[in-house]
Amino acid sequence: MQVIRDDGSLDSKLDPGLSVDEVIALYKAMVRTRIVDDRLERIQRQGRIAFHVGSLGEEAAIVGAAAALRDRDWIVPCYREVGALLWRGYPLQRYVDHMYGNADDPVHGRQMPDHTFSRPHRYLAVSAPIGTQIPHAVGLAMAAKKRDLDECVGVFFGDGATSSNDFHAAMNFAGVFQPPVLFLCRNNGYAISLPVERQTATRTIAEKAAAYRVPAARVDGNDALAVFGAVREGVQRAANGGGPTFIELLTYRVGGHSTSDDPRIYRSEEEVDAWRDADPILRLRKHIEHRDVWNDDLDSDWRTVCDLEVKACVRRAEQKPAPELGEMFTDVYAEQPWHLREQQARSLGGPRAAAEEDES
Amino acid sequence: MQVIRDDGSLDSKLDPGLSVDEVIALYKAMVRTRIVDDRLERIQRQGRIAFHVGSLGEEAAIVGAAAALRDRDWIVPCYREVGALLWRGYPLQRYVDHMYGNADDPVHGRQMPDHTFSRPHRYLAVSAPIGTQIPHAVGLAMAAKKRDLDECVGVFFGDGATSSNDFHAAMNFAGVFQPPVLFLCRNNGYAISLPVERQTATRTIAEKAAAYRVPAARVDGNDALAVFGAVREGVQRAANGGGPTFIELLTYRVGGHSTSDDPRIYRSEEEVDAWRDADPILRLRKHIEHRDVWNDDLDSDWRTVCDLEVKACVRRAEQKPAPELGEMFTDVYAEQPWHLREQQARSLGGPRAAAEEDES
Amino acid sequence: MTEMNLVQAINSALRGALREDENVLLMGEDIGTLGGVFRVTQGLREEFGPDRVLDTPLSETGILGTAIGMALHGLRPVSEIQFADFIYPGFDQLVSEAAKYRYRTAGEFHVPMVVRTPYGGGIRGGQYHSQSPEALFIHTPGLKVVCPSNPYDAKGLLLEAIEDDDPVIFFEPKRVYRAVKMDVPDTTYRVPLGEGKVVRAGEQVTCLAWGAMLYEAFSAAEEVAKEGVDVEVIDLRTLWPLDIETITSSVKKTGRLVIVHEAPRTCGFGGELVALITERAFLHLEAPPVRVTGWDTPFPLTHEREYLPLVHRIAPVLLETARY
Amino acid sequence: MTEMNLVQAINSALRGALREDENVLLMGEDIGTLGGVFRVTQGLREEFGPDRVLDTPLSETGILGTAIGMALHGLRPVSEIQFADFIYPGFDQLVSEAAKYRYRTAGEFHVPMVVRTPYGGGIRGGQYHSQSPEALFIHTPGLKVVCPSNPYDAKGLLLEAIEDDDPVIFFEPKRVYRAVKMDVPDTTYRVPLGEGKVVRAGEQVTCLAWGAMLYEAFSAAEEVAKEGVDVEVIDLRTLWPLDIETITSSVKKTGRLVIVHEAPRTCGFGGELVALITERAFLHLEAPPVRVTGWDTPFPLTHEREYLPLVHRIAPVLLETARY
Ligand SMILES: Cc1ncc(C[n+]2csc(CCOP(=O)(O)OP(=O)(O)O)c2C)c(N)n1
Ligand SMILES: Cc1ncc(C[n+]2csc(CCOP(=O)(O)OP(=O)(O)O)c2C)c(N)n1
Ligand SMILES: [Mg+2]
Ligand SMILES: [Mg+2]
Repeated sequence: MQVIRDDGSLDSKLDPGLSVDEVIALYKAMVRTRIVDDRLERIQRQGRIAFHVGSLGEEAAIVGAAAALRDRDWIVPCYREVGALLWRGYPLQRYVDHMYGNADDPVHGRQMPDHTFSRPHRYLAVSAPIGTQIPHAVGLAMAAKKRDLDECVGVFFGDGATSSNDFHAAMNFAGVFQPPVLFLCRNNGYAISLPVERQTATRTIAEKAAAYRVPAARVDGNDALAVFGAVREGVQRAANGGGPTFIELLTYRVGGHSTSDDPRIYRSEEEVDAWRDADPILRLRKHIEHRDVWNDDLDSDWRTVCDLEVKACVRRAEQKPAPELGEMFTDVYAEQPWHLREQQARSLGGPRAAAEEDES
Repeated sequence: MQVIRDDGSLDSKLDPGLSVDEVIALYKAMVRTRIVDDRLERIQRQGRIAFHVGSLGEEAAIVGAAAALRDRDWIVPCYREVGALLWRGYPLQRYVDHMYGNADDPVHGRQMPDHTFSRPHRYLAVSAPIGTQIPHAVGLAMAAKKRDLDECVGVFFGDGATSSNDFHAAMNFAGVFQPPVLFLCRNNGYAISLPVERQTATRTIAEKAAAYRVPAARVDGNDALAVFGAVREGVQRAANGGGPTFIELLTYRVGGHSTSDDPRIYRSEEEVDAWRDADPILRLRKHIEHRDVWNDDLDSDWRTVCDLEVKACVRRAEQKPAPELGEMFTDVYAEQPWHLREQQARSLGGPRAAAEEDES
Repeated sequence: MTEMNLVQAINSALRGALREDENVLLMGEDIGTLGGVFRVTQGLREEFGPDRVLDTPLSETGILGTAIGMALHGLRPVSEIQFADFIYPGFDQLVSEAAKYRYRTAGEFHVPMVVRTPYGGGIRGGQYHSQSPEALFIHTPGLKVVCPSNPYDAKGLLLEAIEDDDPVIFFEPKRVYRAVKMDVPDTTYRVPLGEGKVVRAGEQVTCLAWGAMLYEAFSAAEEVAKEGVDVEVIDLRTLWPLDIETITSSVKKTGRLVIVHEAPRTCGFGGELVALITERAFLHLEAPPVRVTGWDTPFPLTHEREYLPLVHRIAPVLLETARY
Repeated sequence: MTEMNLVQAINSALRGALREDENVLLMGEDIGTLGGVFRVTQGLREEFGPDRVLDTPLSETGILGTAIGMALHGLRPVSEIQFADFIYPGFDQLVSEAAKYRYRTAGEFHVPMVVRTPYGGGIRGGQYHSQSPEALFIHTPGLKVVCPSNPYDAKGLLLEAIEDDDPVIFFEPKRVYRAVKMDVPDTTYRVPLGEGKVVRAGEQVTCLAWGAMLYEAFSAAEEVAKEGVDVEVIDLRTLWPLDIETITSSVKKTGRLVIVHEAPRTCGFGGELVALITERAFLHLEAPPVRVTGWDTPFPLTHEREYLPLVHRIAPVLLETARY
């Protein structure tokens, strides 16, 4: 399914009917996500942060889907969806502080970079194990249903995650209990080095949903409006008590899996180049230019704004100290039990403090 | 798919072409399985064995499938398929000894009843966790393929097992690696108390196979010849390098889940009665009577033979002593390490031996 | 007060929690229509309906994974895993997700869930219906682990666990399910987590046990009392976080420690208890702390009474330790 | 002899096994075309083809479950789990199936498989790329657990593990992967399982460590040597079944024991080691055996060097113990 035609016009049958302002907001958010991504990748390469996992080429799938969810809906992320969190107004400074694991990192430096979360933004917590978040989304949606709330849940995951235990369990529970959940599968062609053709034998990912009797759609994930339309439809189904929807967002991971990866080992430049041409940001830009509400000046202005913003955040993040050592020992439980009190005391006091200095 | 018509004649298009001797052998094996089952259930109710899990009503699905596999093919059981093991010539005495966990139990009383296995019969080991055997079957078949052997693997599991992690992983690996494996799903309507309609939202189990691009068939599991035909076709596909096949065997668990279960709590007598009428043994008997190669006398003779055989086995099993205590400590590893040697010594010697007497 | 066995007391706790807090809900395999394979949830689906007592598909990953999602939304799901032996398919959700959610969100999210599961041997359940995997969960920071031995404690601890804001693994000694009866209040009283209980005061040896083995430890203590050895028996009740005070002061008094558990010996909780106490009361120890445990084999069937650390294995060790 | 780091030594072991035994095959995520995320299997798919070096779908259940099936057929699969933290989705297959298959068939079937997995902290991997879950496997009867500290041992132990007829979990200290180089024979030599190694002889304190922490223990021993404290450092190499002889006799000599491990303290292998030695050498102990370990929290990122039991935490404990 594709909505934006090559010339930037829309397929009127599929046009989700966004206003100019809405489309521009979507475009701007995608660009901002890309610029943040670029910057983080660059500073990672300079060794200033430990790691980054980006969304280059997948911005339409991520931001487009987030835009189609309502504020009261929950987002359950995989790890590439910070664009969705920023879309919801999460402060960029907070994100960059997290990337540095500094004293203002909301998770006190306990997690690897790109492990975001935010209750106010109804955005659950990234964790590294693949697939584990999918049943959480189903449970969250079951809870919303039980409490008779008009909320639904959108859960992101990759093509690789469809092989996980959790995908299977979550899809089956969704089929059986019919909660208001949207399965948003970013099929970006790879799970690290494994191409999706060797991840599973099916021709599409979407057809897996039938095994759980969950209705499915398959859309061009590089077409922000197609993504928006499909997700909005799923939200409506969910809100009307129609239960779960599965959406395959066909896209491509243009960058490496993460900054630790070297994709040249397992795929050709030509393959990547073809997808560069299908860039989701270029595509949406064509549309807003076609609508005559965007031009080069506006574009470079916006890019400058984003660039300055992220650079300022980085600058500030770098000046902040590390989190307190004591924060290593809290939040294991609601109240700190005796053994962690003891361990914290042991860690902070004694001959270690001195020895530590020489160490690093 | 059904092969035996109500009058006992065959649908000639689907007739798998078994000789009279072959059909009679199949029938006799099903009857023998039923009689063994009955007897074990009875002695369990008398408290003479701890537990039994039977196959009442599922004999066609089990023995029919086993008959369609070749001797060199592997059977990977769930826990209701002792009929398949007996079909392969496993000594009944050995099975009954196992049911008693006595000194001649091949597993030395280490496992619950009905946890059989036999390498000579190419029959893997029953284990209780649901679904775990399914990837074993895929791995076994991958090994056969790698070694270029003309072997395939038939793995049994229930409708409930399709919800397990292992089912999903195994099916996906089978789709990707295309080993010669047959997934034999006994859809007997229940997973303990949960009806299959609440196990999953799909209308059939067979349609799940499409999610892994594994070809599937759905047959009347109470029609031994339909089962035979479908499984034989799967064997041929596998032997010809055509990879995996999924077969849903539609049947019904007429008895309780096991001797520990009381099915009256969760289903009606009427429901069960309807399925009693669809008895797979009656159905096959109608066919051989239709062929004029069977009659009441032959039938009651055979039943008497089976009954005497199992009673004799039970009698002998009851006379055998318990396994040696020392057998608790072997076979944890190929060689017994120091800590198990010590534990065995401690368990056998000392003041315990005496105290033990008072205890029981 | 009503005389209840363990099954009834747990049922009573669940009923009380369901009545008092609409956020509580139960889920698991066969817990609804059937009332659970041990009938622990009998009658609850009838009283509270299928939206609060969910019969789930056969997937521990699904049960525990969706329970986490519900808990993140503010419900208080109580999941049943049919046998502790079948918790492993959902193990990842417990150790990677439930246990770490609070820490990895600095408390912004937390997972108030309880996982009830019958554990242990003695019912002729063989390898897969007899295991005692508590050590795996005690080793996982972020989880609490509870194991009552009797109906009164079970009800009070379960109610407390459901109210607790952290994930609690609640092990139920299935061997005791119908074997012990006692008067249990009809109210929704609480027994706090983290408090052990001295069930027999004594001066010469401290014996730690929990769940089904508590009775064996107790009987062994009574038995050796006849030979003049005075054993203090402590029921841990909460395995983690442990009631370190009660235990340490007991051992400081007796100077001798025997630990009893069903799980395999190696890397079981007994080893941890020995280490903890040796660290804290080394100079008080007059004999080596010892463990009477399940053997390092899979759980067997025919010889299960030889596998389990029953009275006949405990009593001689108490004697030896007292006379060391 | 070739100078190799740990990655190269393991690669060399795998290559040797693949060459010498056609039953050996490798499987795992990203191990083929990519050569593994740590490049441990680099070049092997090219040399041995995709039928012997399998890139699998993203499923630890699938990897371990099918590996068991292959092993039951007589192959010797060596699976890679990309990080030890991701072994939990396949945990059930290891503890319920691989570990128990021999026992539950009285030896008629067995599962000769190896599971290689990088473990431990120190590479800024945070909660999910730093864990050390060895205790869970040591607690499971039927599994063997190996953890080499250096290239020579790694190659020899891995070759032995592949030949072993029981399932072996082979933990690779990823912090050491490229940090240590040494001469390694080009032959397929073996280092037997179950044998620890005294890497520094000493008279006053016995210090047990393995994997990456061995270096920390060793350095701490050197450090306290300057203050006149003479520490014997033992590299366990095989964690289970343990080399009980070497350890016990060392402690009988020194009377003092310090154990170092990265895993969380509670119910870690350290507790078991304390218990084992206290049982066997109680009257020789002149100080309480102590543990220097990871804390009982999820593995953190920023403060990982505070979480790990590095030299600066070990040395003071060695001193205290020596002077107790
Ligand atoms: C259970 C588990 N196994 C392995 C990994 C290592 N790993 C991290 S990301 C990844 C690939 C994920 O691919 P996909 O789901 O397609 O998401 P994408 O990265 O393409 O967005 C793997 C194998 C993991 N994180 N968790
Ligand atoms: C992992 C796991 N969870 C739960 C159980 C308990 N249990 C035993 S049999 C069973 C139902 C299995 O149903 P199905 O797969 O349909 O097989 P059937 O008994 O109908 O042949 C359950 C839930 C188990 N054995 N393993
Ligand atoms: Mg992907
Ligand atoms: Mg069934």
